[in-house]
Amino acid sequence: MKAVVTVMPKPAILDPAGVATARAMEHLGLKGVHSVRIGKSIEIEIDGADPSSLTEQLHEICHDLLSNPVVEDYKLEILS
Amino acid sequence: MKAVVTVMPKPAILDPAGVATARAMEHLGLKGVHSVRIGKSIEIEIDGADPSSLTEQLHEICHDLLSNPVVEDYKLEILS
Amino acid sequence: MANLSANPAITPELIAKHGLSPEEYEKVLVILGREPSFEELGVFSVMWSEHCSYKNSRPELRKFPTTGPSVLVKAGEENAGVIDIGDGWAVAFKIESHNHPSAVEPFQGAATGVGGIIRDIFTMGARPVFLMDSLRFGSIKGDSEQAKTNRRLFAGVVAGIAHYGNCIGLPTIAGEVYFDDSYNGNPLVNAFCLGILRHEQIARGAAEGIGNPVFYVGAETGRDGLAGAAFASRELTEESKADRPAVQVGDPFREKLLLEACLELLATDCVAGIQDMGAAGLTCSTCETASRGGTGVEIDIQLVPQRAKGQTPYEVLLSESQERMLVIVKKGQEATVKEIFEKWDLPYAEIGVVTDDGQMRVRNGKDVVVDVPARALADDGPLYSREAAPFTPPAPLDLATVTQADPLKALPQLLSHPSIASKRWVWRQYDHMVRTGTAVLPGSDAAVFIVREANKILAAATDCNAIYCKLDPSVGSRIAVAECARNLACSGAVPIGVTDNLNFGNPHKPENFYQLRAAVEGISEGCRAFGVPVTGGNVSLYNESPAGAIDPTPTISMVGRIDDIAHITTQSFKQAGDQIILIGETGDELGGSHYLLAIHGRKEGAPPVLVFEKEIAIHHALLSLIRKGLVRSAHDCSEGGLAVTLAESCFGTKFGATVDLGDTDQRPDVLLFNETQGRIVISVKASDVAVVEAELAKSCVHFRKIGEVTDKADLSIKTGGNCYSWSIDSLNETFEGAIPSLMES
Amino acid sequence: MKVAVIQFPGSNCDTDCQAALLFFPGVTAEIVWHKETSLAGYDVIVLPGGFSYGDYLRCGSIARFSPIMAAVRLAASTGVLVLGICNGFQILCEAGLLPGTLMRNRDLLFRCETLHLRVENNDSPFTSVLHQGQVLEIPIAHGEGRYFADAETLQALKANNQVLVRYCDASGNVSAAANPNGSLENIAGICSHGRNVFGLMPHPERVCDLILGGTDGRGIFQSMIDWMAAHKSNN
Ligand SMILES: Nc1ncnc2c1ncn2[C@@H]1O[C@H](COP(=O)(O)OP(=O)(O)O)[C@@H](O)[C@H]1O
Ligand SMILES: [Mg+2]
Repeated sequence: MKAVVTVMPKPAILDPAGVATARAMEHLGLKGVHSVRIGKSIEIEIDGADPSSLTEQLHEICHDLLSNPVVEDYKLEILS
Repeated sequence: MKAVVTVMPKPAILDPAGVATARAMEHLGLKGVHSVRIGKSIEIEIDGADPSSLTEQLHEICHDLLSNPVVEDYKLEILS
Repeated sequence: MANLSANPAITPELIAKHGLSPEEYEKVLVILGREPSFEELGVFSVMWSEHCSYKNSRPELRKFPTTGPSVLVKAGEENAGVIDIGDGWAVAFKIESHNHPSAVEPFQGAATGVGGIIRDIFTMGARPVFLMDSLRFGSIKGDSEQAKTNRRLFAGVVAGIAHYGNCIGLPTIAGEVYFDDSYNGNPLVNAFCLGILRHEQIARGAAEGIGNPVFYVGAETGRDGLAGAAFASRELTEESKADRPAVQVGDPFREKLLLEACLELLATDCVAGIQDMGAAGLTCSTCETASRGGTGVEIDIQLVPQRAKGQTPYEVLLSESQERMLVIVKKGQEATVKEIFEKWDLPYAEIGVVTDDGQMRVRNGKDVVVDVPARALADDGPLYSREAAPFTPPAPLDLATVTQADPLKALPQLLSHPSIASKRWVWRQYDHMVRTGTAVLPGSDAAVFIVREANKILAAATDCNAIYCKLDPSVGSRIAVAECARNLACSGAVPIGVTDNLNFGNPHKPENFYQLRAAVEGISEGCRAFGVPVTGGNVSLYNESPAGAIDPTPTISMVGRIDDIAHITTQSFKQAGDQIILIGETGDELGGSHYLLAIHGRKEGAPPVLVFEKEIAIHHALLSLIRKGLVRSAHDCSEGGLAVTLAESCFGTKFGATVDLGDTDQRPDVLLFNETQGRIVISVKASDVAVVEAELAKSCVHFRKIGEVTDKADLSIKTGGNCYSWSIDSLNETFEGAIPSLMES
Repeated sequence: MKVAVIQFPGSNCDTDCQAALLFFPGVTAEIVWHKETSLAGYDVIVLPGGFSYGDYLRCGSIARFSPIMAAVRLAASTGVLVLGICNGFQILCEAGLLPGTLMRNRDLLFRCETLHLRVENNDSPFTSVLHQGQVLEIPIAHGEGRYFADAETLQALKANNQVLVRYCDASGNVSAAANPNGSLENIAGICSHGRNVFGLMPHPERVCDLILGGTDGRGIFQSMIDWMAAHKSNN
């Protein structure tokens, strides 16, 4: 089974890396960049054919380990 | 317009953060974790209604700035 | 006064939510002569919070000695005190807490704490040169959820400090870390920064010059850290952890640009006043600069660079977004100022003007949303003299109740106690060498830093044994000052100034308020005894968890000066054959010792006695020997007593030591591990022993030759009829391995 | 010898490098702002350590697009000596002036400590006064210093003797235990094919003064000075 977790800084939270990258993009000639936000993409490969039984556990892990709920939101996708 | 770039370490490259995270997941009771790989997810909001004219420019930026082709692959998705 | 209709009505609930008591609100009504606007309520709330107004502690802080011939800017006058160090050079230094933000989000909380203190220093016109950190966590041992949480907090805080300090390029050269369950749920994160400047460069945080434009420079204002000052002035509850907006994210890169831009700007003649936006952000910086300048300041919220769309004036005023400054520019010099900000790619805007009416006036376009006398806000806040509970000094520990532990086992146990064990795991994550001035790296008693541009040698240490302070706050605080001075003396330095961070529980509880008062008095006594001024500091109250208040922790940071490179001394033994001398008399006090805590699980008794006259005589004697070039190494006895000190002097060398404490009927555990104050272990060349002994005798300090440095990596100590011997390698492994192995578990 | 020390936004070892260079008689060292576009007249270019652009995104990834980099590239192509230290090394790799890349340390922690380096090759303008096999004590201070290159690149590096320094123990053994960050084959620094561009993670500028714990960093600067002197007089 494969799952992909995307962890992004919460919208209200400053993302300094995003700000610096947005500026760099503009310097490279890309016009009209409104915002860039940089988060993590985490690919997990795990034994088990039955996603439903794992989903809850994975949500827990997303909340406790993979993201920092104080400053980040996560999205969990089960691919197969 | 919104684009999402996913940058992942190339399969052959050691990803110590992924390895450490896999171990932590197991400590938390998740069984059978084969592999965890950690990359970046970059959300870009940009002016412009016509994605096609931008796509090429964005690919260039993905290649030159957002990823390091020596060790990373990227995927570009144009969302709207 | 036009009020935005979207604003809530001012109700008693809203007032209470802003942390203002009914009496304080009455005061607001008197000052304004009318009901405040919503924005004004917010402004009073943060300005009159403990964090900004020191309303519970200011009467106590007045007891500190703050003057002296070298004091150029006194404590409390500006963002940091300034001390003369000769040849036209001066230092500005200060410590500040970021305890509550670090409890909620350890990485960002600690990082922004470092950012805040660095801004305080360059606001003074000083170039920051080094950092220190003083940290407290609950126990990190074991598998309990609490221990796991404490490890997560510890790892996060250290990474946060490293992130900010390393990125901005300031070495973190010293610090301290203790672990005790009183800090469960409420860790302490105190960060110190020192900067260097020429006398004529001292910048003031005053809005001078009617008609001068007011500039905003730095990061755009966002919704982060909304009303963090008020947050820091409350007890932590489960609810406050859900107080998400209280988390600020630091951007050390922006701060580096801001630092360079401000120093470049201050080197021109364009600046009339400058003030960082720390706690209470834009609000605090405008009314404080106006109050200091005896002027008024008027700004327009709509001109403030903003990160998010649709922020209300209330949010912009109270936001604690990091990396921002307010600059009062001399009229006519705007072009130069803009050029510098543009060079450094910093957002900036002219947001207002200095006025002559003493008002802090905030407009939102055409509407006036705040119109308050600046002085009333900044300087005429409420002051409280809280009730202090009566205190009975603790009885000395009855030794008969302490079973004798085997020293052979007890020493490694002590060395592996996380509070005593090597903190390399911590400082290896800090760049402690950048700026190429660190002559004595972390790991010795005090760090030594050579300030290249000024050709001056500084030393710094930070100390506080909170167990002593818990048992007897007054004695514990005096010891904290003495230990700092002792650590400086061991590195060859004379103290020049102190900054303190008073970390206590809720001051409304009389026993906590007693601790605060006794600590201030103890620190004052200590500073008077050593002849050093308190140049500033920080108060952090309401450090409580559901289990109660933290142990009182009045952290002391002391800065010293060394006159000559040749006087720089470290704690490690230098050569086999050198003779070891113990300066100071060993008593038999085990009360409050780490031996009692780590081996017997007891935190009780009376802390060791401290006699300032003896202590000072010892420091003078040591410094005089150092200046004569007679001292090869010096290391004081602190937690863990003489045995730990001897072991530490062997670590990192290829040497060992053979020590004979002579005929004595004292219990070996008491002799080896008691924490009698004022003791220093030195090593000297064998051929110098006679001179050294004569000098020490002349100084009327107690001393005794106790042994010799050997080239065998063993520590062996003879006392009475017993002889104990340990392999240095195995002790060192215990000492170095303790924290890493706990952190890997 | 006239040295340009490039100051990127976020550089923080720029003045340290300048001060270390000024120890050497006859050397002038100037800080050059990254928005400049010419480096004409400089004999040596130093890209110092620090956190250019906060090291956001990837270390060195944004700095490589700074205006000055075109001039650095031009200078490198004409044989001018270019030295990249720590962040400077990362920038040179990102810019393609050196092969490979520097990744997050194996243990994921920033490490600042003095350790040992073995000089692998002294046939370069940066190591000429050192001996092959000589062990230097030089500090590191980085979170992302794990050198990596693909097999082919590594092969070429070795074939051309471009690996100039490796992490080793006190007696000069290149062992896994002496590798602080997981670098491929303990590589601490490499030079370009033309040998005039050198990047290394350790900080030689931090050990040019005895009072700071050592002078082993001087050899690298001395090599450059001697090489320049010989080179200039040959011209
Ligand atoms: N958090 C820290 N950051 C930097 N250095 C630290 C830290 N904690 C401890 N150290 C360093 O480790 C050494 C030992 O610290 P400590 O046991 O508190 O010494 P002492 O008992 O002499 O006060 C000192 O050099 C100190 O500066
Ligand atoms: Mg000490």
